[in-house]
Amino acid sequence: MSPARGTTGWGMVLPALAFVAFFSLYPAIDSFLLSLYSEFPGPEPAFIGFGNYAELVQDPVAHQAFIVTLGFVLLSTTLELVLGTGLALVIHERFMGRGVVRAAVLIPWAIPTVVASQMWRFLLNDQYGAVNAILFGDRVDAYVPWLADPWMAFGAIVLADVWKTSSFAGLLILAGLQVIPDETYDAARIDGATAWQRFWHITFPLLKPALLTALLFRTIDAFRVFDLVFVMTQGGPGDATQVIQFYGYKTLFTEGRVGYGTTISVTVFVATAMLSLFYIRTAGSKLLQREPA
Amino acid sequence: MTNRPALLGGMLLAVLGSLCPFLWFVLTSFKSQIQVEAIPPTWWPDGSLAFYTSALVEHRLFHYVRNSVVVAGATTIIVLAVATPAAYALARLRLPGKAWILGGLLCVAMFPPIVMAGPVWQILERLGGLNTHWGLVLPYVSLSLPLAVWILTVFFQELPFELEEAARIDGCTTWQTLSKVLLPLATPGLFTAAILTFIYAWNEFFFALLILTNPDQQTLPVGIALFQGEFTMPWGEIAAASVVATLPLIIVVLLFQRGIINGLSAGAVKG
Amino acid sequence: MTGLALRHIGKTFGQTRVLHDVSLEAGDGEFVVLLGPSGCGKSTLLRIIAGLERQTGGSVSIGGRCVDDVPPSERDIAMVFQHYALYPHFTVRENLAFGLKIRREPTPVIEERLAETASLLDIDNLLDRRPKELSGGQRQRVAMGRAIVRKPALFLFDEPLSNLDARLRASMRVELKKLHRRLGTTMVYVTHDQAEAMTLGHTIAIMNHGRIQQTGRPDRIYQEPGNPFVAGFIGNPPMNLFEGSYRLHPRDLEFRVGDLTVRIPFQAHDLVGTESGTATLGIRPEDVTFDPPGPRHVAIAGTIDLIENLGGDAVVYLTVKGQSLAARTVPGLRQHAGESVTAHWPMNALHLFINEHRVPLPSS
Amino acid sequence: MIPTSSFPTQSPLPHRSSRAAWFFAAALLFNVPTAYCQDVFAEPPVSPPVTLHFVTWKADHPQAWNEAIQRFEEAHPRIRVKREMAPHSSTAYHDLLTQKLRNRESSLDLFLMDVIWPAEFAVAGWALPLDTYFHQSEREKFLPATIASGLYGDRSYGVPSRIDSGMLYYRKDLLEQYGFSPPSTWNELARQARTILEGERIAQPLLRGYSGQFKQYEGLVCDMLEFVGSHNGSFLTEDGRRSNLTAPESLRAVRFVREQIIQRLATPAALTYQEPESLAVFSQGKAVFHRNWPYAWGVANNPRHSKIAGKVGVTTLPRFSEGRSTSALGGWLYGISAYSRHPDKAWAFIEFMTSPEIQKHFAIHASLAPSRLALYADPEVLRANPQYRELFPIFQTARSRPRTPVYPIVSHILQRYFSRVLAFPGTDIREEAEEADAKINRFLTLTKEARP
Repeated sequence: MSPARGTTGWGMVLPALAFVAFFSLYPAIDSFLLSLYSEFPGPEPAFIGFGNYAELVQDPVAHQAFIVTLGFVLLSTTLELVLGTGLALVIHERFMGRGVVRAAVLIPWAIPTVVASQMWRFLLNDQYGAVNAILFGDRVDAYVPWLADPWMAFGAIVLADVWKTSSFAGLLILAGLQVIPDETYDAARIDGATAWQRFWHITFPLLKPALLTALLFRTIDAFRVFDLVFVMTQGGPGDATQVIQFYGYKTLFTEGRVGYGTTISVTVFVATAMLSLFYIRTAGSKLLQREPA
Repeated sequence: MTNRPALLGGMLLAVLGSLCPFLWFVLTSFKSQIQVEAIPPTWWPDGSLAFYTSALVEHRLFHYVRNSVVVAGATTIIVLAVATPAAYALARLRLPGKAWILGGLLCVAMFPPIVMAGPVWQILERLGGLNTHWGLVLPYVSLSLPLAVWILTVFFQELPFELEEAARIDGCTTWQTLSKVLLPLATPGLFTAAILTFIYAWNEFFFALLILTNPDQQTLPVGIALFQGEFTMPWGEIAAASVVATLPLIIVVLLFQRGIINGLSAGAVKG
Repeated sequence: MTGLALRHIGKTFGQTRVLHDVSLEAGDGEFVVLLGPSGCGKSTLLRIIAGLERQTGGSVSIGGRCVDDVPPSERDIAMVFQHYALYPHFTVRENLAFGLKIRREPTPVIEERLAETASLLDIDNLLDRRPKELSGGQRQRVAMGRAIVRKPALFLFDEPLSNLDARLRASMRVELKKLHRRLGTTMVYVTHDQAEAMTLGHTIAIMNHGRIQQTGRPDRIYQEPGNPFVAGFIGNPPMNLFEGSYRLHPRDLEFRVGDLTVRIPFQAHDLVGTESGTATLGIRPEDVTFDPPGPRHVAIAGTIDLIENLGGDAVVYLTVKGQSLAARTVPGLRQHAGESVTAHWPMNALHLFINEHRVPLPSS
Repeated sequence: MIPTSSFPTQSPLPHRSSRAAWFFAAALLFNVPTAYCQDVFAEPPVSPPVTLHFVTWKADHPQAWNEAIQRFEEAHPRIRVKREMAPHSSTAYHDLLTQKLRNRESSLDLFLMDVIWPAEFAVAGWALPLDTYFHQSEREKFLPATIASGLYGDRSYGVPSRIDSGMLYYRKDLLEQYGFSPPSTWNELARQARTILEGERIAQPLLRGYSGQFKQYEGLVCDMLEFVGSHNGSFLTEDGRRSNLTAPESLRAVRFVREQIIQRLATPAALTYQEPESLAVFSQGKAVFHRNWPYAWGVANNPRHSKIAGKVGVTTLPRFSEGRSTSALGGWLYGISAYSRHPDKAWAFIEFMTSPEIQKHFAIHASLAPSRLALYADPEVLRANPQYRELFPIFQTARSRPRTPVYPIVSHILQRYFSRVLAFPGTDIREEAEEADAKINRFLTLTKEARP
């Protein structure tokens, strides 16, 4: 390629890199440095190296939060990917009123998380919540205080997240579906493949890059889940829904323990990066490797 | 094309699953205060519009909607303008270390926004960006760029190379190739990225709460969150506000999804 | 003069060498066909000419001007792609005009060229359609039109007919030939189809494994293939090739493969080699007959395995002394599959290759 | 005078000057209009009328607030007040306000401050000591508990805007029907509730004995303080240096809540309740007893919100037989930012807003219980809020949550402890209390070391 084209290439990438450098990378590095300073704000923050990380390793609250988060990430991303694929397959079809269906499917995601979380809190209320009304009708004595039980409260935040963001995964997967040529399906139909076989042997492999993208970005987001817990449960009952990022928030913002709070967030980052790397390794890093033919 | 009953079933399930919880909110918004917290819940509302009056007049809902449209719109436009060339270069041009750039973007996207809020707040304070819309747009752009770049990169990679080569022989510069030949073909990708970005900016709460404390600038999520009183939970007003605030989004989605369909048919590039 | 000259072109992709020292010339107005099996490097060579790839060695001149550092758009070329690469979001008219608009040609010029090209290719009535509303043949025409409308000094075709059905391909071939005669522009045409190569090219360059195997007029290549690859690649069905050993005798050469022995009159001094070694002997199926032998004919008895009747002629597959042999003959052979027959060929129709090179045999 | 110790205001590196260069570069890169760049270096011109920036929440009675501020601006024509809106949740409000203070936002002059924050704000150097403005003679005119909540060390950092404290609401009709007078001890409350529930089993199968706030959030600390305190227990020792959760009185109170309140009278659903949900249960007629703040009186007696309007009684919270009634103190104080450039004008605003006239205005038009003693004898106030006669004694029992600069940390540890023992009935209360004790002690020690 001639040098001129190389310059153009850099010119094209540079604005994006500049934005990210100033408003994401620099804050990230700044935070990392902060995590190396004494966890409790004294008169002067003292450099303590990885002292905060050492404390984190021994912090039972953090351990619990981490396990809750991991469970949330695995459960919600799996469900969202499965439902998202289903949604994508549905709205990919051509039928009358597809636009309306598409808009309907996107509604959950278009509702701000803070509002959607309030809505689920409202729906799951033990007395005047719709979920109880639908399940038990007028038998109020059977009504369940969903958010009072530690396990059901955990299930509730997963449910709310899945409801809200499956369509995000669906859109990403839809984009992937659109580049699969129709002939591929026709060929498979001629070969006598059933709908399921067509999906499993043709759609799924060709969809892999899109699925990987969806999985990666959902994982990244799920690891940082915050609004949902903040609004719905405040981490309760008994820290059963306290995800790591909410713990980080409380430490950093409410308690003002800047060093330790940042340490928690940096750890979230490391965990996310590790899980993402694992996904990329397992699912194939085609996207990262592909070069112009 | 595939079997109709399954499609119909899936469609119904998708629509019902997505809408039902929200429909409860719609019903709630037309209830009277005492009905909202009735035990057991009542299904059919009185048809009271009190919550709408309260949300629209007392809480100035439209003003928040307008702010959100401005912020989300500006974010989307800037993200597309910045992400498209970057994605094109990453997908098609030979850049040393492009895998690193893509990986790095992903990596940056992993950093929890909560911990970035402090430094971002300080940057904006220096730039005079606190309590301004552009001050919110800058971090939004940065935070939604990685996803947009990824989506568009995947999309550009799927477009046939021949078209680009034809364009180069026809005398297009790299920018012309992108704008005149590839962009029209990448519309599904562009619209997908646009919807994702717009809704991200529309939904974002945390930065908006920190950066905008002046009620004149506050966006919708903050606005609705502030409906909550010290000891009161105005479900009815929140429900009414959500219903009103979702309408522009439905319009945006209806407009954008048309783009996805159009792009789809144009995407049939091969033989 | 607007010819093309390639000098010592080499190309590597990473560790893989796809082109080795390729040199080729095309005179002004010449139609050069690059012919070879897939993966032989012919398309890469074409893309290097176009400037879409940069060669790793050697140079390209178009019209006497070295264009190594000239971007594709300024090489004064046009290219027709295998999948046509029509811009799907433009109408035919816009597709044709795009290259001119980008070059800021004045509108009247564009209009005029457009009309000219459309009538030349008989696509006037398609101008407002989009590519997906066109048939394969129509897309093909539009793709060519897009090249023609620019009036380039050099046309490049990358297997342009490979996506068409056989009949359409044959008729497009004829049109292309006419078109070339009308335009008189230098053209380089890549294909793996020897019929296209034979009918279209003034010159054919046969490529294999990144090297040009032989360059020449179609009839020369057919009659005097330079090596066993070319011999086997050109001709339908392909030339019968026997790989065996030879021994030199004072007045002739003895070629053996299995039980089959052929003695060929030969002047020993013609051979720059040793007394004996391995060799490849070829005979075209169309040179094998079942008629009574003439003078200087070789006659061998064999068994018929299969007869393919193609209407105008027939291909007979037989086994002679343990070797397979194909013969093309007129239909109406008396014998049937499984029966024995005597095959003949004139001695001067034999092709002998030693060390991968053609060894000229004395003509009759 | 500004105390020297403070929270780290930002990253200790890189230094400010190099940062300025960074931002200048950023400004150039993003083509930010130069006016903004100048802002980085130059002080904005001070225009003659001063604008005070006041961080507050969106009021439940916006009209009353607008009017009060308008009256202030009329009285002080050279001062404008611009309100910045934060969420109404105490925690979310705290986080936003401290973010601004941590970054020394100088445009910020005034804020409302929850009664639990003065210690934190004082040690961090965020709140201006008000001793020079807020004289002893004036302080004596307020409810003592509210004044105490604004103190840290021997300095005052906040002026009480009103008073809030926990109280027991009950169903007057049901108690009368069963011949009970309002309970004075928790055991009595439990007994009465059980009797009423038993009696109403057929007519009102869903009736609960008690409704309070037991979700894992700040309110849980208030509710638990009332149980523990009325059992002669406390969260911290007398001197405030050590955690006191493992004291037998504290443990027994917690056990009572788990076994009697959550598992029997309130049902575990209370683990999801903040004030609105718990009040809804009561005002829908589904609870005999209800613990809440003064505002609940108005709601429970408003037919638009309540099915039991007119059937509501209110009294001091019960005690254990060996303790005395304890009511958690809530409410908001006015404070001045240590970084304010207009402290005198800010004080003028506070003085105005906490004046008898304005407190009276709020009591009448916004049902905010005055922090000034005298207003409880004011006929106009009492006409608008007849319940103040009954509430006034309750306000006297109000008790602060621990006053420590690390209150947010202590509160989180308490919330986790209480929520765990209530939500997981199998946990060992003593073990959990020991764990919480250890953690609280650790931070209390750290504060002492950090103190100048």
